[in-house]
Amino acid sequence: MAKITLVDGINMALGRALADDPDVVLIGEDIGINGGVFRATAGLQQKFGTLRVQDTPLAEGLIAGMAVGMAAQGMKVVAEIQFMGFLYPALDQVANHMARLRNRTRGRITCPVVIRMPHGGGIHAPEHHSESLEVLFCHHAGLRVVCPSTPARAYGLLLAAIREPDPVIFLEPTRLYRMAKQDVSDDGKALPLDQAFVMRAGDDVTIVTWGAMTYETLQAAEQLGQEGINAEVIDLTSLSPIDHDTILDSVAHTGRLVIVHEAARNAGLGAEIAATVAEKALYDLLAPIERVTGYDTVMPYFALERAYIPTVARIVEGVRRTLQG
Amino acid sequence: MAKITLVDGINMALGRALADDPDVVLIGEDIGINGGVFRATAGLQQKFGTLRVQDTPLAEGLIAGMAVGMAAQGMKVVAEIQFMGFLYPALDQVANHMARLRNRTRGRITCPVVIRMPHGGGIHAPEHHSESLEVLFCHHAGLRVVCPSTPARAYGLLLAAIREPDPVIFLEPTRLYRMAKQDVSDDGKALPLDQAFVMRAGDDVTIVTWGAMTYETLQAAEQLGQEGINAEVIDLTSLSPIDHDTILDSVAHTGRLVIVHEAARNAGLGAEIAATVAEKALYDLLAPIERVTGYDTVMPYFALERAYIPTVARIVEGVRRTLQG
Amino acid sequence: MKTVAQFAIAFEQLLGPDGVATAALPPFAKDAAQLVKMYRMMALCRMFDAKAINLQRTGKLGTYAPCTGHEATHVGVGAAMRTEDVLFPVYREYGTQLWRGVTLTEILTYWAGDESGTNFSVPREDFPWCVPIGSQVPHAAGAAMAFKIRGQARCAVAYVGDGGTSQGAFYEALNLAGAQRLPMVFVIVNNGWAISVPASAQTGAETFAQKGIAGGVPGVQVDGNDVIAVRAITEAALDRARRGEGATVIEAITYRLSDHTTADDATRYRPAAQVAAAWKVEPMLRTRAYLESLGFWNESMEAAMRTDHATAIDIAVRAYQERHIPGVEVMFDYLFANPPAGLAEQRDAALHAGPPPQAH
Amino acid sequence: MKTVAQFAIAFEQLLGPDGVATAALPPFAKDAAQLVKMYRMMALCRMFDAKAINLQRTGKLGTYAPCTGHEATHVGVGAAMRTEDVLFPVYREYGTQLWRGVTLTEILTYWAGDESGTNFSVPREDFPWCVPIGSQVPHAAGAAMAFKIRGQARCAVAYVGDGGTSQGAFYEALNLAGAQRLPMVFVIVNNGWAISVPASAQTGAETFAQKGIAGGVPGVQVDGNDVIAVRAITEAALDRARRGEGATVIEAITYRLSDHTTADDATRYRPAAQVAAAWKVEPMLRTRAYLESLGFWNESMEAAMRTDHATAIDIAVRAYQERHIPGVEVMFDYLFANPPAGLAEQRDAALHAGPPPQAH
Ligand SMILES: Cc1ncc(C[n+]2csc(CCOP(=O)(O)OP(=O)(O)O)c2C)c(N)n1
Ligand SMILES: Cc1ncc(C[n+]2csc(CCOP(=O)(O)OP(=O)(O)O)c2C)c(N)n1
Ligand SMILES: [Mg+2]
Ligand SMILES: [Mg+2]
Repeated sequence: MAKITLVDGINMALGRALADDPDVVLIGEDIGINGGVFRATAGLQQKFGTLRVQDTPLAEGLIAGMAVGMAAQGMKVVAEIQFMGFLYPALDQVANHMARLRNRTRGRITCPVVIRMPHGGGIHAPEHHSESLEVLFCHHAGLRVVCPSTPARAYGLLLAAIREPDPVIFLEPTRLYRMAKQDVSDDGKALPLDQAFVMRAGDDVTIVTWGAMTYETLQAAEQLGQEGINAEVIDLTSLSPIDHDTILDSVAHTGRLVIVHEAARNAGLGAEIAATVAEKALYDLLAPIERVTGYDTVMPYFALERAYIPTVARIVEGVRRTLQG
Repeated sequence: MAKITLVDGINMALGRALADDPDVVLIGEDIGINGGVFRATAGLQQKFGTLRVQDTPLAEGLIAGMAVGMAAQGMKVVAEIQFMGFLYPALDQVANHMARLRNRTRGRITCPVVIRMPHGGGIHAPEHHSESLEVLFCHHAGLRVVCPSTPARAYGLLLAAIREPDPVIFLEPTRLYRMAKQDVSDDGKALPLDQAFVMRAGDDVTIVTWGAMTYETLQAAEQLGQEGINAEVIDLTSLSPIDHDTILDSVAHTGRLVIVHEAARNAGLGAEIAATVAEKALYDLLAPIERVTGYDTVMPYFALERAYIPTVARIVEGVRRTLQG
Repeated sequence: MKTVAQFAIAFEQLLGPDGVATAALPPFAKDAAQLVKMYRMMALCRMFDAKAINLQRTGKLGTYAPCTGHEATHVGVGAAMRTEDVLFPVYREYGTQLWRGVTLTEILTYWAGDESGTNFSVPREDFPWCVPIGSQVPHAAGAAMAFKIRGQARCAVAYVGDGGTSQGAFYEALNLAGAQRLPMVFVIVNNGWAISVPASAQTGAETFAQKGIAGGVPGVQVDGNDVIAVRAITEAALDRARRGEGATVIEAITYRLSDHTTADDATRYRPAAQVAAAWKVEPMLRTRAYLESLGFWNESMEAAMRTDHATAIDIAVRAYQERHIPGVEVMFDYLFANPPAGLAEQRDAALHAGPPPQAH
Repeated sequence: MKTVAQFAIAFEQLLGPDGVATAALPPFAKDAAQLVKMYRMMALCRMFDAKAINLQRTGKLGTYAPCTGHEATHVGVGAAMRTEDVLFPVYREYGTQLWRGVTLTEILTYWAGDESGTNFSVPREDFPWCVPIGSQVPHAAGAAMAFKIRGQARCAVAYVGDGGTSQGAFYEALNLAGAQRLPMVFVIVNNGWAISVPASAQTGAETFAQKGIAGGVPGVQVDGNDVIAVRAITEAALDRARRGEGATVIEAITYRLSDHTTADDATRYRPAAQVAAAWKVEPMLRTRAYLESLGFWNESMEAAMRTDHATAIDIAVRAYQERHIPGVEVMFDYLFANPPAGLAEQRDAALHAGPPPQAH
């Protein structure tokens, strides 16, 4: 077993899927000889050829649309959108066709497609490279949305996503691509979809987060721990469907809930988590729910991106408010 | 003063805006000689000519994109998207440019654009004609989202939207176009944006809704009234920003909250309302919050659309649950 | 300045409006069986259209998109395709779909707002009707890509209207087809109108066929009211694609003789004279005249066919009206192969709420 | 089959790689002042590029998109435009922007991740850099539509790359420009590459100029390393547009001599030989050779210019480094003319949280 990064985990899963199943095809921009701008597909075209690891023309709408047609023919398409801000032209195909064809045709035509894309900021990139737009996908029935926060989960969940007979949006935390390091063996084992992971057990407060924010959240939890405040940290991982049971169990135990996400607050996914708890576990709550999120502004150019992304200090403050509440 | 329908109110406001301000231009598909598939622009091209009331080529992305360029030149563009399911190709321009140009250029270039589109189902139309996708816009900073439920508000709020120096998404409840009738005078008076309207006062429970659901909700309130249950009904109207104060005041008074919307429940706008109350008014709540919404499915073809759209009975049940709670 | 590239667009017509050959005809145009089969299918489309419109007017069907005027294009394309090819229709190309095995009952069921109408028992791989204009074209390119990757000698046929060519999706797929020499055919049905917008306002291009040039794909115009020419041109394009020589754009010039849909009133926006002129060159007349000139058809055969079709349509309508009406649970049962746990709760709630109430 | 439409694409070059005229030259090509101004601007771009890359390498600037190799195209277009025209750039067309009044300091500020760099003091109506590829082209069409509606004799100039032409947005705007005879010019900068994807893989079209045909817009190819030809062709297109005769597509053939951006490593995907060959035909050499052949330029003028430019760049860099750094409140202060009430609460929270922490 080798210590690998999250992007290595992605690359390993893609290589494994291509080797295991001749119907798996990768499409995207600069994923071929260039190996992707984050190197997620490095070496794969050399190994599997230009048809199975294909550079497309520069058009995200086309990428999603051709994926539908290929998938309808039984190919398992793994498409890459180079940065999350570029997903918009693909959304028509994702929402109006990919998510609907199985239902529309009563199961006759299906869309086993995985759409991978970086998620979130923190790498000093230009505008549109640092967005957190998960909720645009989560609101649409017929899609699964996954966001792993460790190399092992990136590997296991990407394999699961590729093997799933329906479309899966796979969000890769940009600033974790090279940060997180972990022992991961290329054993071809998929991890279960639709499940949240408890990263840290605690009794005093539940913190739900996902993606890169998991790291700031764990740091905040450590800091609070030194003051004797024990936070339970849940990495949501499956953004749609949401594993509400894991959250409700935790809140039943802690009585306090803080939700941390990088996306804008207004109509962000945190709202769905808070709303569900307010519906199903109101009487478990000892204090108002807190959301620590990106602001309701445009993601700023990178000079200020760290002022937008929730910090350890803001998370700690949010937790403190629930403890006073 | 004449009794007019909601679509008449739209038509009257558009005519007034075109007459008042030479910079106002209407663009869209079939809005010219055909007067729009719902007749919202009937007679306007005949009156204002083919340049100011313009049929575009069949491309929603183009409509939004050219609107940006026209608005940057100081024109006030009112664009029509024929049905809400066709908004997706426009979203890249709306989210990445319309909503951002003022901020991106520090106020140098602005986008005074109104994008009108029908919202919701109930008219036995084909697939993609009956969607409720407001949350896709609400999550984006830099946009306002408005959804009037009466002819007078359609008139006054559309005028306000056109006069607003920033982009406004204007959602028109499809099944109310011809249903609601009201005295409205063409006085050129705009109504205030960013405000909710209390449609019915009550002490026992607060029901927040918007668009066409306002009618089923008011019927439910009447029915409950006969049993001595007095529901306060709030027509949110401004979907972004949300007028949280009006909701919080009402909940402080009633202690119970039911949110009714036609859109899918998961990550719908109802979640944001529930989350905000669970944060700011937890201790006012005497019972768990209820959401009565569309299901987390694709909007079905019209044979089943009425099984998807919340009914008076489902709303009444939802209220009852909060009263037991 | 030196010229670096040159292009030409040709127009094909084999039968004039009077049914007299205007050029040398292909072998199949002398084959009674094939000609009669095509004509009969065109007539079925025309008769079915009238029935469907009548059902809609009498509240027995939802909004319907008629095909009257398009029969030659739709049947010509259908006759040119092979079973193993895959069709990506828009919403009014019944002639092609019926030729390939879609049933009248399935068509009616779809327009009744019931998804089960799209679950064709034959042809299983053809795409259903596509409402978001232009969005079906990339699907065809994707299928063609799958054929290429797998080395299958199959073709994808994408329909798009004159209005649909304004969508970026059409062009993006076209550009991919050219770049990758995909085995596909783009059939642009130029019927003069996109609801109320005339083709002349839709684009500044002199022809729709020339749009292919932008993607390095050859384009050709054909008289879309001439079923012989449409079939011949489409067969040639499909052969070319099967030989690995890439895609072709076919512009079929016809006319939408009906309203856009039963929800539309075309008299609002187009002159009666234009419609009257179009009726003079419509496809049924010339096809029948040609068949009769060969002695393959006559009045009694016509009468017999009309009775057959009327019966077939009645049977289909009865099957449609007596079909099983799905319950509310179908909203939930086809979303996922592996439904997320939470969905069951909503499904139960929907079942508890019961069947849909009547619209107010 | 009868031919119904014909098209041709021509290629224009006025100066060969050696700086010797290959065709009759326009009047401005004999005007010392104009030629020297263009050459000096090209040289400024080249020198600024080196400085910006150096600033990025030393951590004083964010990711930067170089323009080396594109100087003739960018300056030629800038010189052809009028002040009242409006530019819709992508992200590397500094030569055009500088010609129109954008400052080196504004360019650096933008690439430092500070929005205030896009608030050009001159030209106020030009659009800022546009990151989502292709999405700027409809903006230009919209501006051109505004000029048409208001009867203004102004033109919109949209840049798009070879890669950008694959986006539907490019084609949708092109189609509108053709349908409405809009006063605009599409400048397709074919520099051979879209990051790692060669132009040959981007499309099956023999030329990018021919993409105009799809919208009924004439297209022409020009040697993008020949500033005289680029300016002449662009002036002709702009005159035509101003005369109300509609849009033109110009394909400027050049080469991206640098990495795509400072975050890219082009050696991964393109052969050194290709780059070396491109250096032999790059724009600076031939322009200088031509100026010298006319006696408009010499070694000492070159040296003096380099000193001037070095000083100008140093001053600009200093101004950049000493500029006011905006506080967190700017995230909130430019979103709306009339900010929603709720935003103030978040603004206060952000101010309370204080300046951004360093990245880990
Ligand atoms: C993306 C999208 N926008 C708008 C519509 C509404 N609409 C339905 S059909 C139509 C016109 C289509 O014209 P054309 O492509 O020429 O096909 P035809 O109806 O003539 O066969 C329009 C605008 C739609 N279905 N999809
Ligand atoms: C919609 C979108 N998709 C992907 C990208 C990432 N990206 C940035 S530049 C580029 C290549 C652009 O190539 P081209 O249009 O030829 O312009 P050039 O860089 O050669 O000037 C890509 C894929 C983007 N910026 N926008
Ligand atoms: Mg048409
Ligand atoms: Mg390029």
